[in-house]
Amino acid sequence: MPRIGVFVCHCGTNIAATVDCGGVAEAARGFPGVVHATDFTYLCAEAGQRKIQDAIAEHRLNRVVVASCSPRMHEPTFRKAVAQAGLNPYLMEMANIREHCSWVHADRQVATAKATEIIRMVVAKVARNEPLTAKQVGLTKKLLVIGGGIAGIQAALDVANAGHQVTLVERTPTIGGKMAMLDKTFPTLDCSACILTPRMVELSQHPNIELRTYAEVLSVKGFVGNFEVEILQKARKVNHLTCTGCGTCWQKCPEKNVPSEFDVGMGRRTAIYIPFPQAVPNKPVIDTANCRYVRHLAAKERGEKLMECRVCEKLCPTKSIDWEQKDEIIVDRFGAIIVANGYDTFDHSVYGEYGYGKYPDVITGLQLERLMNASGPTKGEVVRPSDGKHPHSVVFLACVGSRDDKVGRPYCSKICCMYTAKHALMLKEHDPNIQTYVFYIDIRAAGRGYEEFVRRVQEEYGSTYIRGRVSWIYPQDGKLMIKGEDTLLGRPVEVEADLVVLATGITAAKGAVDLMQTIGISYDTYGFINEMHPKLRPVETNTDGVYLAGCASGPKDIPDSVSQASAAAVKVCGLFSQDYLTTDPMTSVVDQMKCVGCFLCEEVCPFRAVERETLRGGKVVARINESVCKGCGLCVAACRGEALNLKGFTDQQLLAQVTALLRA
Amino acid sequence: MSTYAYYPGCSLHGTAKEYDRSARLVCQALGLELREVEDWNCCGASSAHMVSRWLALSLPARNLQLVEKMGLETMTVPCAACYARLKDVSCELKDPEVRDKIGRVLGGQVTGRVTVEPLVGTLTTQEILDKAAGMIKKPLAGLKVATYYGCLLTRPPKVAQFDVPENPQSMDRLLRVLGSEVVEWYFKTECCGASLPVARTDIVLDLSRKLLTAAKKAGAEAIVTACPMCHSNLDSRQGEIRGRYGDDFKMPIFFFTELLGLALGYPARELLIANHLTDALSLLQGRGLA
Amino acid sequence: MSVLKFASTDQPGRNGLLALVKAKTGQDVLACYQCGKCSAGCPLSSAMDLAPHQVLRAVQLGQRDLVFQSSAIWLCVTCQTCYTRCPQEVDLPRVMDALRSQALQEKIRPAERTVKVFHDVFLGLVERFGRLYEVGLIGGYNLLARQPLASADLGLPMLTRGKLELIPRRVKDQEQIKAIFKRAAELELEEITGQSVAAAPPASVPS
Amino acid sequence: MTSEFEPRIVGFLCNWCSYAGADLAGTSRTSYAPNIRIIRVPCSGRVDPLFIAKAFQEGADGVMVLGCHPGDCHYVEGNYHARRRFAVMHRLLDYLGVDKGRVMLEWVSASEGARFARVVNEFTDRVRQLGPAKRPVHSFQVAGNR
Repeated sequence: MPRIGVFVCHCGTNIAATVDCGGVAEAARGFPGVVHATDFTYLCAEAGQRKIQDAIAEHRLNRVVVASCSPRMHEPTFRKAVAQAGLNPYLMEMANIREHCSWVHADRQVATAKATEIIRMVVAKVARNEPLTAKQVGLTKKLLVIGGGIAGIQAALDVANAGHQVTLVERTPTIGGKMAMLDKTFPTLDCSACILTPRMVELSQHPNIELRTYAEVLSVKGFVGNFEVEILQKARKVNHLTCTGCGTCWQKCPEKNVPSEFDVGMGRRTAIYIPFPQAVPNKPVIDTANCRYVRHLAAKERGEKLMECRVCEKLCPTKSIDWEQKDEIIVDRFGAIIVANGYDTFDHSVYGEYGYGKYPDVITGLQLERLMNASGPTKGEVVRPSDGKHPHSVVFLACVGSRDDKVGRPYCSKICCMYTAKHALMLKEHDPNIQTYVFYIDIRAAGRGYEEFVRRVQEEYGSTYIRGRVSWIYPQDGKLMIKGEDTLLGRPVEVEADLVVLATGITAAKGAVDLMQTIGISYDTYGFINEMHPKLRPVETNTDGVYLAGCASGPKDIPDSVSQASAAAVKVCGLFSQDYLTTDPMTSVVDQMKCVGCFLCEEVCPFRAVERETLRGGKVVARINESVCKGCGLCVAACRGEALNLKGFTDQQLLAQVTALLRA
Repeated sequence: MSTYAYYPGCSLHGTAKEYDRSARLVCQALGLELREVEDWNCCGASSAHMVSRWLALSLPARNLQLVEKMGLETMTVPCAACYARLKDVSCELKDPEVRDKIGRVLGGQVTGRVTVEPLVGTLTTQEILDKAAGMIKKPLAGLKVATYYGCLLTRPPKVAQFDVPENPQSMDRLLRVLGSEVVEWYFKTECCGASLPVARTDIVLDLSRKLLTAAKKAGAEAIVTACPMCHSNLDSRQGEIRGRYGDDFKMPIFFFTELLGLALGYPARELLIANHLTDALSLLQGRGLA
Repeated sequence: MSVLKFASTDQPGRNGLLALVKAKTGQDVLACYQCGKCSAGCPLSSAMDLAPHQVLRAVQLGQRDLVFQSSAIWLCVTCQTCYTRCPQEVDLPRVMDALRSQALQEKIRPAERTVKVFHDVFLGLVERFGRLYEVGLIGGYNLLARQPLASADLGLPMLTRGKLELIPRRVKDQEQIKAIFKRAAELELEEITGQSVAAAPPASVPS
Repeated sequence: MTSEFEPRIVGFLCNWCSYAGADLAGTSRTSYAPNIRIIRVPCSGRVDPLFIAKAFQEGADGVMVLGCHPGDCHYVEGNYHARRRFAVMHRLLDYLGVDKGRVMLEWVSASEGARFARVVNEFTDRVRQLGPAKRPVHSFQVAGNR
């Protein structure tokens, strides 16, 4: 006979403000099987847990219902609490009367009635709960890091230094990400390359790290501890085992006019190339879309003639050019995944009022970084893309593609205020005669030394900050006219500019949504990963064993990205510190007496957990491999003979909930 | 032959007669039948919405009702201001509550099924452009023009649903087909002051002067419009601008239909181009176009 | 300049002005976060006493006098530049319309008298004839605005070029036009009195 | 008119997306119609059509099944099975004499608290308009229902 105890939590006033908790407990005493019911201010507190434990002993409870918050919040807490009192932890169920009731209904009478019904349903369920035992599975102590920007690099190094194997997959030919493109970093003005490249080299030489650039994740199967991942290694057409990175090929390649992705279109590169001098690996790839020989081969197939080339092949001292190299798919097993796929900047060509991206002297902040960089396309000389002249007046527009609902980006990109201030300062250091104007809406400089930095830019570096969003940019007499408003004065402002720099906001990286779907983690409407909990579990995703770092979950600056990377690394190390993983015992079971051997269950099971077993007498029936079963219950719903059931969510438990609700 | 309900609007019966005349002529030539909305009334234009939303919706709605009675599906509107009001109402009529209320004011229901389009849209479809290209008798001989769309043809984009809001191209395409050179300038949709000239002439002179200056700087010999209000502000105020600022632009302002008419071979006199307050004939005569 | 004073029991912006604008336009003015892009692109803002974003700010704070007595609401020509570019998609021209019509209802003296006179004459003619009669517009305006010679130098060349019709054209169904004016005014009133707005007793829509 | 009819609605919500979406509606304090009673299931694919039939037999006025968006299922493809089963479900409803409008299958992700509230409100309104449900014309036995 079930002896059920019901505990109703006030959650301070979170529940008690709209639910009469005492009244609810009173009502619960009348529910079938309930022998004890009471209410308490905070059940999750130590005193609350003790109250439950004491009651288990005192009233000889063999089932417990905790009516409080969402089980997604505190199920582990209360399972542990009842276990300490000697009860099987799976004989405890939670009734969610906070998220699903007190927080969404203002009327006290309505909320109290609803809370009572919710508890009645859960009481009916718990009466049918069975003791369950968690199972243990082994794990592969190897980490997959997706993305080779600063976040991915940091996470990979931290986990590798802890002694675990790491594979880092990067889509482009080099690691370094966006940080490698920056000239300097705010507010300390460290040279970005100087602090980043040593880490890149360390990573490439680390004995525990396998680096796969020019590669992408194709598919992810399995679960925490045992992910099976397919990685596409794109053909580089260069044998990286023999190549020494001497540079002859890319210096001599005659195709020199390919817009450089690394220079954001400000510079050119060759068809066989490394993205920038300190690239890691420092070995080239052939961009087949632009390689003359590859194009020659394609033309030949069409029956057309095109010049052959093959200069790189002829000049390579180590004969490393490999035209036969094909894309390759590698399958590997990992115990955990860190997603650090980074970000892209907002495409400002949607703004007609700023010229649809067609004015050459309207550039983005990232493009300016490349112009200011000594190893950039202009060797660090800041010149106008239109005529190569030095600008005298430079106007910055903040919030382009940020805080703009119309273009679908209502959020703040967080870093633009700071990088714009940095640009204004650096321009002045490049050329003291340059005048800078910054049109902003609000200055968001919450970070150590950030506010001071922005003040310095205005006070010491003479940048003119104008509070107001620019409405219109139009070219006139070889210059750009900026129409804004000084909202503090309430007066329209027109500024004549030689160069306009747009602080384009942060968007999810290209292909982010596809990647999230491939991995099976949830993301928001903008393509950023949803954290498991925004406050308390900020580097975990809603899929066990998959973690996140950097801008994958939204705009972040470098310090935040690096902190997150290390945090994710700690989570991985914690996971890898175990030799076995305890997993939910909520798996399917087969009643082999009832099984008719139709194997519909086998057809629907996404995890191939259904196995066949021949009974004595030759009858073939289904058996569930519990270490593979993930407990979705698809097989149970598919089974026609009622031979299958799902532990923890049995037909009996679920139907009892329906009946308890509607028969009352 | 496609048949359109044609809503000329008050200006085309007054200060912008040449727009009306040229519109009718070119439509006829291009095989578009225009049937003037029977007993049409003023759309309320720039004034009704200033004082009453329901008046602003109901005045144009009456015209839509009339078109429904004529059994036509599409109405073409030469005046940009009238277009804005009529199109606004046709969007608002999608809301049943608004539709009922307008019906109450009109004393009879209006369904809002009539499609409203600007004449400049009607005359710049690819089909019409191809047709016009084959009918050109007098190419515009490299006449350098700045196209000026004004505020209301493309804005707000959600309502107007015409062309690209910040850099519309319809007239540009047409004029290139006609053989003129379309200069690059950036004031295509900047406001000329609209209905303010009577009450605040000073503001309109200032705004119009900016437009004329920019067009001249861009190398335009003439400005082409699709709005009688824009035309009036730019064409008739050049004298006052000279008086106040000393700039003597002598910039002819055309309706796009006038240039289309010229290219199709209609004489300037028949198109009433002599009606302009700023001399346009001399420029045309210089090019052998009039 | 007066000081905006908020007593401890006040709820700035909750005195009905926001609700009124919302009811008349469907626009949530609180969505405006004062970036100023509207004012930056406004062709008239330099002539206005309150820049467009300041008009919205005043509505947010429920500053009725500031709004209704401003020249801004009369100088706005609803060119739609602001609305087209607004990041929060606030339909400012429609808000301006609502503020103007409310100012009229409350019989507040318009800061731009001549603009108001122009619209009065315009609508008076439309009510009378069903269409606009431009000679009547200029004549009527000059009379009421006490500017007998305004635009006179344009009148003659316009006449000689046949740009002005001396005799007004009328809509045949005069009754319907008159009825539209009457019923629109009634509906306008109905909507406002339906609102619990602390306002002067509404007058009829002037025409 | 007497007091308005308040429908009784049973909601089967998948643990990973929709239940979390309902939680998010709570943490965001997005209020919605109080009629729904939520039963947590691991996956929308766990929902046996007979659960729905049972709910109507016991007197429910409407049943919602909410799962992850197609492609986002925590169990890879559970929601596709739910969708397929749902199509078949309509025949069963006809047989039982239950209006199809009383059953809804929708996708609500963990980040869609506002959407959850909207979907629940819309469904509640819909069922309210349909009025109280009649008991199914056929009765039947459901697994494990003693």
